[in-house]
Amino acid sequence: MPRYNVLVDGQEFDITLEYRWERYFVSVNGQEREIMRYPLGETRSLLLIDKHSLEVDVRPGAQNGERVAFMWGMEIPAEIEDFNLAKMRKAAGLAHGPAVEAILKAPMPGLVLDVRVKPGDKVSKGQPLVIIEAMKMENIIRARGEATVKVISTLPGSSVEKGDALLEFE
Amino acid sequence: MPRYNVLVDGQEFDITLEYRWERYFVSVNGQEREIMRYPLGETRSLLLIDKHSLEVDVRPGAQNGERVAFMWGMEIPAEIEDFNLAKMRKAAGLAHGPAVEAILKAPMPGLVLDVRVKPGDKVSKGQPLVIIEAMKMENIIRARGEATVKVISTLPGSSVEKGDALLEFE
Amino acid sequence: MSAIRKILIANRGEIAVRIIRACRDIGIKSVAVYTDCDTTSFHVRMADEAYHIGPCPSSQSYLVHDKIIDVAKRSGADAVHPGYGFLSENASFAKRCVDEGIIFIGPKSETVALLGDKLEARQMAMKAGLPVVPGAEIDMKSLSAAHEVADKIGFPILVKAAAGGGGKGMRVVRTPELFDESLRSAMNEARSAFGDERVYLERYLSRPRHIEIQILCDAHGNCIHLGERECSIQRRHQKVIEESPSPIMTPELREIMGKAAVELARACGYVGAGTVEFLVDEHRSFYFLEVNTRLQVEHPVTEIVTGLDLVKEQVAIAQGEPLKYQQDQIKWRGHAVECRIYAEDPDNGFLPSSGTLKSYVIPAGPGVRVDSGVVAGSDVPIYYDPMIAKLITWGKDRNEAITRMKRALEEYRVSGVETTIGFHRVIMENSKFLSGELSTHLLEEEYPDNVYRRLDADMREKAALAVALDKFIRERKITIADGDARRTSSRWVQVHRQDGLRKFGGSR
Amino acid sequence: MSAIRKILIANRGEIAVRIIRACRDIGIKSVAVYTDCDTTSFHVRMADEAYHIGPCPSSQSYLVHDKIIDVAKRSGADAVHPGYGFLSENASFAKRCVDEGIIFIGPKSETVALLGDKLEARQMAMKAGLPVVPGAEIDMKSLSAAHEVADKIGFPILVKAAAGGGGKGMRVVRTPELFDESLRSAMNEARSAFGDERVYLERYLSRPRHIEIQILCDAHGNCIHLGERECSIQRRHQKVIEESPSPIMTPELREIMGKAAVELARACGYVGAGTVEFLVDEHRSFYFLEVNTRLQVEHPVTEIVTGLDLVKEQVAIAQGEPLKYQQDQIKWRGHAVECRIYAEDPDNGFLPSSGTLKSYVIPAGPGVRVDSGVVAGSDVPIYYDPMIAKLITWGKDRNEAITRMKRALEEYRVSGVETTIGFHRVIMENSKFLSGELSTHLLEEEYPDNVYRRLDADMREKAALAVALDKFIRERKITIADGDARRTSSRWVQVHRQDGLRKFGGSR
Repeated sequence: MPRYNVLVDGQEFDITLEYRWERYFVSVNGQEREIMRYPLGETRSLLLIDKHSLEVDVRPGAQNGERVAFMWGMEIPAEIEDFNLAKMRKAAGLAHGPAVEAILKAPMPGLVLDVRVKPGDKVSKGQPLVIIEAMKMENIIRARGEATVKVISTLPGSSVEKGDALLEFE
Repeated sequence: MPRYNVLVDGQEFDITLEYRWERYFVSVNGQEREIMRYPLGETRSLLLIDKHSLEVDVRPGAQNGERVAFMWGMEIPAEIEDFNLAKMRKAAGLAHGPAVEAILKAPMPGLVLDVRVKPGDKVSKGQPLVIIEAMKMENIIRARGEATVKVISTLPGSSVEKGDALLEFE
Repeated sequence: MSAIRKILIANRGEIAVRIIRACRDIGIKSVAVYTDCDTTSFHVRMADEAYHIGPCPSSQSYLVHDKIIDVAKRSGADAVHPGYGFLSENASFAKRCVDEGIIFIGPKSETVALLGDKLEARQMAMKAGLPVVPGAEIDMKSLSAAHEVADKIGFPILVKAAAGGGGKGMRVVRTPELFDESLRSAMNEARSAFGDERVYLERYLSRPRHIEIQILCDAHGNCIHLGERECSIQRRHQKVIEESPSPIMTPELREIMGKAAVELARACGYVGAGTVEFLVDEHRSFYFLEVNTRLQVEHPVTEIVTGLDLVKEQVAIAQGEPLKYQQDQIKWRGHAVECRIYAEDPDNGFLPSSGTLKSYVIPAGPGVRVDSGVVAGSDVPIYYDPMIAKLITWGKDRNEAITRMKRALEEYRVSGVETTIGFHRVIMENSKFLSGELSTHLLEEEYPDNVYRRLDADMREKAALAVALDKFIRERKITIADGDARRTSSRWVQVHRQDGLRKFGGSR
Repeated sequence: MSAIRKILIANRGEIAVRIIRACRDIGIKSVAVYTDCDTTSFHVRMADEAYHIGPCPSSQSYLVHDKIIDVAKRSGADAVHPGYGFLSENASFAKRCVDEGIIFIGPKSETVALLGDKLEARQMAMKAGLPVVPGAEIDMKSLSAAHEVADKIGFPILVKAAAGGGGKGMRVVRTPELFDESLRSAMNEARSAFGDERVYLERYLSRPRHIEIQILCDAHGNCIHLGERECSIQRRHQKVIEESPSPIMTPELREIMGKAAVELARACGYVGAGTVEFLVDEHRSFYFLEVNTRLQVEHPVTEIVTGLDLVKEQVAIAQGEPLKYQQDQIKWRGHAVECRIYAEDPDNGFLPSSGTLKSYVIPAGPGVRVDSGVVAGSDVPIYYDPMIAKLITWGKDRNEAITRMKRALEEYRVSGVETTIGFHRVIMENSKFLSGELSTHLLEEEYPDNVYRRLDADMREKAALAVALDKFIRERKITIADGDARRTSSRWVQVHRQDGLRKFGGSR
């Protein structure tokens, strides 16, 4: 029986699934659930989880192992992996999902207005790193934690696409 | 240059098309039109006919050579054929599209409640032929013109699908 | 009575969705039921919970009392809302609910039974002093005598099912020769639809208007009316366009008709929302027709002009609350019109058109309300009523409501299934409709051959162009795909990007 | 002035669609313009005619006066409606239209110029006797002196662009040390957005409400107000939720503020629809902020409570008609709330989220209006404002409007692009919002880290289940497809058909 480890919004779920009698019998963190699933076209489906109606569109996420569930008008990212692999990974002391990002990527397309740091700078959480203009608004990209800048990969005046590297940490 | 003969709601159109400069140059009954076309997914598209905006979904019709255009919330049937073939057909004295139907088909699925004619009956326009129940309403299928009944292909109490033969005329 | 916490909706389509919305607005959980044909239907997707109750035919699902009661118990629903149609005017189902300790959202079963019998309702109305259409009952045991009764009333005459509703089991008989066949056919249809073949006769008025009064009565003896709806635009005795107020209504007539409706309701001990239907002749004399003991299809026009939510009011009454309004607190604002959108083919005698809605974009914007039972991708099954949505517009006055309706009809994008949208566009241009000279015979008088020419020369040409273009592209796919406008687009983007960069670099 | 027959809409997105709808309602032809990114956009699909005007960036398309004027001439449009944003408050464009013999639907260009300069507008308001927020101008030639001026007003202080609007070029400065950097940054942004770096200073009020008055003035000297909108729920000085009436409004205060707005309009010789914005403090004292000489994003809440169509009124004024209403004919009914739906990611600092709307089903039903600029399948380009729709609900009172808003937000089905729907659901549960204790600082006070936790434990579990189920099915595709529910369905259908046949045969 397939067993997965799913991480949503900081909460971990241990999920086992089985398909019998045209429905899914699921155990989630030890709680039994019965799910009916009706496809709605493409990646969308209607789930009845213990009779509770839910429309969902599950699509690939930006990272490997990441999926996004569109539900209730929201985009909810989730990381999913095989339960046994997750167990081994944890035993090895590794964090769930990809390691803390060493590369700061552009979170949106736009024009780089300014780069506020230089290689070797030690930055603290919340410190402005790069300013990107999109739709005539300045968007300040800030450090998410403490780190040391290694390489600057962009220049003021550059046009960047979403996901382009802006700078690299050590 | 492709040239078609199109019949819509009893009106005939002689249409010539050409594609240049990323738009369509069309002559319809001698009138020049310029069309831009942007696909909207599947069979749908947005047309700008001499800049006039029109959303349309063209799909196959029930008969060969028949297409239906969904526009303005309506389903509009059209018959299309190559202009030269149409010319030959007309020269041969044949009517546009399929010949007058010799077989009366069920226009909807339902249960046959009654058959009001028998083989050999001469029927006149508007005369009730078959009664089909759908959604608890009786729907009377009437003769569209004068004809003589040849064969009855259904029985009261039969369940019919749309398009099933009900009876045949001579 | 205690507060309702969970409602089972014993219905499908737009009315199930409508009731689910009211449940959300109140904060009550909703339970849907569905068949094999409705697994992915909009009402299932909208409800909090959904239970499968069997195969497609309603006789094996939506109409089966046991199945509905069973789901109510399993889901812990404390009330059942029947919507309209199906079990909504079924007295024995209403009684069954009460017997099982479940609240039936509707009048008491005795009231449903009494008023569901059109003959008894007629007698009740006469007793309460309401004028009725001249007519007579038929002794079902000696049908041969019926002809004599009909002759006495005079032709044209109307044959109506005692258990009827929605035009089922109803026949207009114009000449004596056709009487016997019509009587038999009406009885057949009545038996098939209601399991009750009793019919009665009424004089067929020459140009009557159908005007009905919405009433609300609580369990504490309070009873008010919410004004009228005019539903004269009918096809085969089926309402297709409704509006409120009626173009001929005056405050005085509204008060008189409203009072008559309230008096009848009081005489019946009515509790709940209901509709008292009248015919109104050219002299503005009105005649009682029948009482509908359910939420009407056309209730939104009343909601929009009064600002009330009728389903919320039904729930409040069902859980024993007194009415929140007195008669003089009910105010009407502007004008509302409703078009019922059916999956039917107007070019083919309005036969039902089933299939999949390949695309479906509803109109929106100012003054537009859509109560839809489907979304893009929905199937329209053959098993149920073909009404897929109701389009309702509001305006300061009738003219604004109608111009918005025209716009909204134009905005609708539907493909895959034929609908009556084009039919409604024709009516919205009809001069009699526009001038407000309505009668229940308007459609048959204006369109005697049941043909509604929906296309003008420009539309025909555009349809021809679309089909020719489609054939041209399908036959020459490869050549064109290469030069498609999308490529132009991305080329432009690149040019811009360079431009932007250059410009930006320069200005810093 | 002669009647307008064709209007060019120099805009895109929801406001272009909104204006096209009004054109339809009046019976005026509409002309859209579009770029390479907007070839299949909703406004192009809705308009009567559409003209391509170049590449995606608005600086090369929607903002280019020559291109708009050229299309107006080629299409034979006799008027231009600028919507909001883009050219809507551009005095030289307004003048250009008039010079070319085209009606600009908006105030006279001199009025646009005068009120577009926030400094001049402030002086005009003072002259007309309106209270203004204490503040001061800055001599742009000696910025070093600005610090002294700021110290005099006192911190926290607000730096505002003279040419500003929509929060662009605006900075709150809490402490003197940050003043210089903020001033520079505001000036940069103002120059980039408006080509005008002038800024001025205002005292930053501690908990002000943003309340604005909608005015309508015709060319014959008649001027009325349509009551207020409260727009205090703002993020980064951008309104995100608006409502009418304001929870603190009284008929008396409305009359005073309305009169003040009308007086200012008269003093400016204002002709058209406009909005006079005020800040209101905890003592219900109000201070003039600025005048917006265009249709506001949030105009629908006023339309819904007054029953008027503001775009129709704009067109009537533009073609020289006198107002159809006197002040005492304006009545307000119930309460309307609007949520602006942006394609932004609340989990990622509200950065714009571009992409394709894989599915998009708008809410509907009682009390819901959606002004959407997109449909299913639409692309959300990065080049323009990320607002994709406005969701507006009406209720008898504020509570009903808000519960309907919650329901409508739940009903929205969007996939492919992240939106602020979840953000709005959080706000609709916020106790300060619900109690009506609003201020423009509410969001930053309640959510100081800009994080809106949108998921509860149940939602997280359901998301986890959906993702696990998806992986399970993709990895085991073949086995499951075979046993899918669809097969069951058709099996049932067959059984029924036989049953139905049997039953039917028996009953005849």
